[in-house]
Amino acid sequence: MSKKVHVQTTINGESVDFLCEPRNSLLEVLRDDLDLTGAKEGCNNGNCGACNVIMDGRLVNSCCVLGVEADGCEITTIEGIGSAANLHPLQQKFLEHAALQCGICTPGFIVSAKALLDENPNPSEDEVRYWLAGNLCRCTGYDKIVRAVLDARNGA
Amino acid sequence: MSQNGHKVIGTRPIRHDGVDKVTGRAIYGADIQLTGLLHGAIKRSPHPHARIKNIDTSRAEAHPGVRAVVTAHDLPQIADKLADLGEAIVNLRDASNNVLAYGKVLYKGHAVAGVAAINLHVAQEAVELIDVEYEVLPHVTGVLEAMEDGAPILHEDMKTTSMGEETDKVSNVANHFQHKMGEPDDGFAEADVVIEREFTTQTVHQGYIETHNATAHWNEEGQLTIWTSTQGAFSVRDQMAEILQMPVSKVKIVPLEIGGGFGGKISVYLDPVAALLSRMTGHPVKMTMPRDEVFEGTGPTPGSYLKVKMGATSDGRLTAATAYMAYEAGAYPGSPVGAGAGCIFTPYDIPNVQIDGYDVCVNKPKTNAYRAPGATNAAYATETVVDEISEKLGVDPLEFRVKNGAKEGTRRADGPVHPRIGCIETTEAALNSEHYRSSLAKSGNGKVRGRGVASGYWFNFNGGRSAISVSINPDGTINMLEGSTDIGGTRASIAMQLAETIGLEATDIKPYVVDTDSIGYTDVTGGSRTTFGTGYAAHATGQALIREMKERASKLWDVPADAIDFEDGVFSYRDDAEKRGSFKELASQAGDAGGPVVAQVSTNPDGSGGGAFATHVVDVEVDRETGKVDILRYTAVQDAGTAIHPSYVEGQMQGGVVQGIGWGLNEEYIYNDAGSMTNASFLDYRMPTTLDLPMIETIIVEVPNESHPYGVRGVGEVPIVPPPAALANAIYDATGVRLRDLPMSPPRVQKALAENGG
Amino acid sequence: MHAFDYATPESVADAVVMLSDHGKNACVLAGGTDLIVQLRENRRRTDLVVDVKKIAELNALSYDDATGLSVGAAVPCYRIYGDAEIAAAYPGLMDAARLVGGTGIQGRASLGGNLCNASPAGDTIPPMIVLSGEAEIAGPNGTRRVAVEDFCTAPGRTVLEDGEFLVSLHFPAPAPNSGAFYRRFIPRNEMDIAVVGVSASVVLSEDRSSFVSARIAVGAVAPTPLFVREAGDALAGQPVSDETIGRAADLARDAARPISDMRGTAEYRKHLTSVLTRRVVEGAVQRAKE
Amino acid sequence: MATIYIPSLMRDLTGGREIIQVEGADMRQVIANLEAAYPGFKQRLLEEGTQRIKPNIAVMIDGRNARRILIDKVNESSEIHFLPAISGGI
Repeated sequence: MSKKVHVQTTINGESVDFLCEPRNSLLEVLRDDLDLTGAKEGCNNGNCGACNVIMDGRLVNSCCVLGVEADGCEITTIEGIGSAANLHPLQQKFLEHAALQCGICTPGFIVSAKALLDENPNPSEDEVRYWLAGNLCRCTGYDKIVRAVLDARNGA
Repeated sequence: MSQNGHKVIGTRPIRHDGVDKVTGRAIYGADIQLTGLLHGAIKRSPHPHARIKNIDTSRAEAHPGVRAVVTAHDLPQIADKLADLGEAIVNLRDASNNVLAYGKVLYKGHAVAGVAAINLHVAQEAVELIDVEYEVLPHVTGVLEAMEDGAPILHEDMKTTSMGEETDKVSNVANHFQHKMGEPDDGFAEADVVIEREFTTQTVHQGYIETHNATAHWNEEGQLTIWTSTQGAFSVRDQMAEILQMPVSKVKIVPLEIGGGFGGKISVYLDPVAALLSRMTGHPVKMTMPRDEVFEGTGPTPGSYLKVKMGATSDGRLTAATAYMAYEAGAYPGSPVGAGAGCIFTPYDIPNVQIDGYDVCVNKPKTNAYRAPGATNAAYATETVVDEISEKLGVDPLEFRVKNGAKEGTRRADGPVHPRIGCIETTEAALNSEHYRSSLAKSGNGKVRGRGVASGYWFNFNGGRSAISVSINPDGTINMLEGSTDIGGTRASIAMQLAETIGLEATDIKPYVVDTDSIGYTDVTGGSRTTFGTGYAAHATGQALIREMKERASKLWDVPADAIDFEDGVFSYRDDAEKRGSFKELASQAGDAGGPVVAQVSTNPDGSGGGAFATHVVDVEVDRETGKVDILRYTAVQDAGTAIHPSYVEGQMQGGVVQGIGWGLNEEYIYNDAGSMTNASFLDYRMPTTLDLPMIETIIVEVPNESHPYGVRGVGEVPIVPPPAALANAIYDATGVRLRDLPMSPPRVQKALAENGG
Repeated sequence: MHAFDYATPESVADAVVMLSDHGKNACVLAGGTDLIVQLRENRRRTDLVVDVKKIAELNALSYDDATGLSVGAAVPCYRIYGDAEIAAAYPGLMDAARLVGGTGIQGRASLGGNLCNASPAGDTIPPMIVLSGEAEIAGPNGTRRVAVEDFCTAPGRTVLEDGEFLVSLHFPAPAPNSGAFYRRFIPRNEMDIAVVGVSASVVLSEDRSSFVSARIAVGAVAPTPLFVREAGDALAGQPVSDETIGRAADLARDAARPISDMRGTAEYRKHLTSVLTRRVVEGAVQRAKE
Repeated sequence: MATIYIPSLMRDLTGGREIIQVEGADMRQVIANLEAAYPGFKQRLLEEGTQRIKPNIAVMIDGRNARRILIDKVNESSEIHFLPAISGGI
């Protein structure tokens, strides 16, 4: 084990400090040290998007980021996007469109879709499909997910 | 109010667990945190077939931070014994040896040891320090090669069995069975067109996004608790009790949310290892499986070889069919060839049929169920041959299917007779669909387009055991405890059936999936049984509650219980219009007349009431130069009996279609000469992405199931069955070349086109 | 993943010192989308990860139509295609930058990282070659420049010596009547490694009827991304026609020396090289005419 | 009398006969009577020394899965099939 490093970040608007080994990914830190288990591990190599978070305004796979790299960064996870009492329009549309089955990929999809709508509030179906191609879902066949994102465009 | 006079059934309420899942709060297996938690990792075999000569764990044990190391020698030795666990038959010795290899490793990725350490990285470091000495043996990974004389033998004591009879020849063929009806030779003699073709399919994985996980705590009193993601908590409990040779009463399984299963999360892999490591350390131990180990160390569905022959008269009647089906079981016996054989000709009414099935061991992971196990391989063969026959006869392929379609009273090749089914209705709905009636525009970019159709059948396993326990709150809402883990929205579909029965809203029911100590035995969420079987229990629970509420009303109103009616959600006394009240109104007083209102119900319906049928239509565009196939439009038609929550029925259909598309076009385990899978990642095991698909159109046909109070038919599995064949038929329509090997990946398609001048 | 230390130098000089001190036991982290996965899967091992993202030069991105484009080695793909002016001037490079991994990967992955990873199939390398890119390298002996086509030496290996690292990439301004294009073939439509990737840049005559010059590069058909000089040279001075483009495609195919692996057989890759080269040159010509 | 469809691979016990009529009010009696008429079925169908069907064989009565413990009732018009049990679940 190497020495742990002190990291200062802002996560979901709150200032958060943590200690981690350099080899710990941001995903590990979020899940194991900060109890933010909404980001999921599906592949641990950037190919499924289940762990996606927004880091300094950019969508990233948190499994492909070291925890130490988050120093000084602002991070938004699924826990920072809406709450049960105040759902984000994307979350509401995912529910209305039944855009989830098992739900394991859902946080990653919602985080990714939010990053899309932040950048492009009115994407076409092709743009939605292109942007979300790095998020794998094995249950839905994507149909209802794409519809939910399209339906969230104006409200988001 | 939906169609058919239902108030809740057929509507689309927001699922009860939805908010937790869109906000990231839902707790899946790997999300659990416990005090003093240790982390585990598995040492796996680099060889597909080898004798284990020695395992030296001393370096790993000495590694700082390591708390325990376990091998097969720490597992009880179990006799060769078949057990009926849930809905599947398992040889307990094989199940144990698959968890940790004993004596021999039988596939690359076979687990040989486990480690518990203070964190995952240390556990992984320790895995590298376990020294295993192997004597490498010749291996075999192909089903036909494994059946040849002189093939490397996986199990030196295994002889082929056949309907209870054991032959005396040692072989990789674990089982041969046969279904025979009529005289196929006579049938072929009557036929004017006879087509016989060979097909191959490759090993494919369920590809659930959540990897396997198990967290075990074996406390000092000998009580074992496991938190895990599983399709069947009780099945896990049974497997743990058998593999660890401990009483069922000492095992509690807590099913957390499950991130997909599709048949692949029934067997235990990590759970017994985590349990042993916990017993050795006194701490809870968490294990999660990396994605590459999910591919190489769990149970995919098999590659197969099929030869199918079918004959029809010139007026378009099928007269005979035969099938030779050899399926890879993987390392231990038990492929889904039996299920495949039960499905292969079942959408058709054919008087003369013979089916021979072979279950064959090969040096690959032990195969497992995957959505309509065995049926997709089978339909790829049959539906391609049917397409060829239709073409030869010059008839529309869907009209041919309608004319020869199975219906109530048709005898299946494996013997039983169909009850009321929706085979012909489904095919007719496809025939009349806007998609099928539309014409396919030509491509403007030099590529070629085609349309294909195919049908499929899945029996839907028997209803199975389900238990439900409810308590009524004073506000009339109901807490509903159930044992069926919810993979795709079954909390909602079960709660809706209870709500319908007692005249409440779906939101009045609060469903909870609970642990094995808190509810009666419930079979796995699988086999398309949950909305049918546990829904059946929900209906029975509603009936029990109505009876109990009538008793309470009789006390409150001082009238005889049998003079109280329940209609449209209202209890009323026949002889006095004043004495009436809704379920909710009565609930607020019912507790005063006999304590809290509760009900516990368990059911085990003795059949599924006939299977599910699907017919699919697909338009493709083929790039002749590269062999790439793109999907332009897809319509799936299916009989759902009664759609409880139509959005989730559509979702099952769309999800099954897309898994079938992946299987048809790109997914496969690619093995090298060393018997090693070369594409064990989501990058190289190419499951479809958003960009590979159009919207998937759905048409739900409702031919009510006479064996269910609301007419429900299981819907989850059959939609994966037709896609590969529908795609093959569409590729043929586009190019004039028939593909008979899966996957129909670009290199295969390009080669076939180049060789056939298509 | 084995343990390592982590450092964030803020100047090129500091980074050179750290890397020189550790030699082969240090590695450079920019976007990290390859490196972190390789470390996790034990395909690489290191004692020190040097994160170069805090060095100003590695984050610089500039373009003007006289001197061309400079891209710091750690600039992520999204910043490159997110700049409208750069995207318009180098569409061939954008073709590749937009398809490295998923959107999440593009939030981190850089051209510099793609080049230093030296995969034969690295998507951005063929377009960097045909755009006459140069790599600026810093090391104990100062800085040096190497043409992108000479940068990779074997799968996973580059010209970088111990203590050296990539600072930036430089591309000349596009010539008038020029166009560039990149296409890869993959079985899916996204999220894949190229079975074959081909890039071409062309300069057309004033009347756009003939080629003044052309450069063609092919990925995933040799141990390194392959600059097929002769295929481009064969177009120079020739009319724009199916025949001349077909000849260039034949030359590219003949130059390809692919292996058979699980992504495709050698035969299929050679076939695809020809098909894609034709399509890519046609695409580049189309862009040159726009 | 219930009608038993003999699987092709068990017809060695019935001299090739495909369909057998057997008396019995439940499966236990049916199998006892079948054994009496055509010895060998018990050994092929039942776990040694028990009244349970072997786990790798399934009994269907009128298209419905019968219980392994042979308690299912059988009537005059019942059709009984012995099938290979479907595995692949575990």
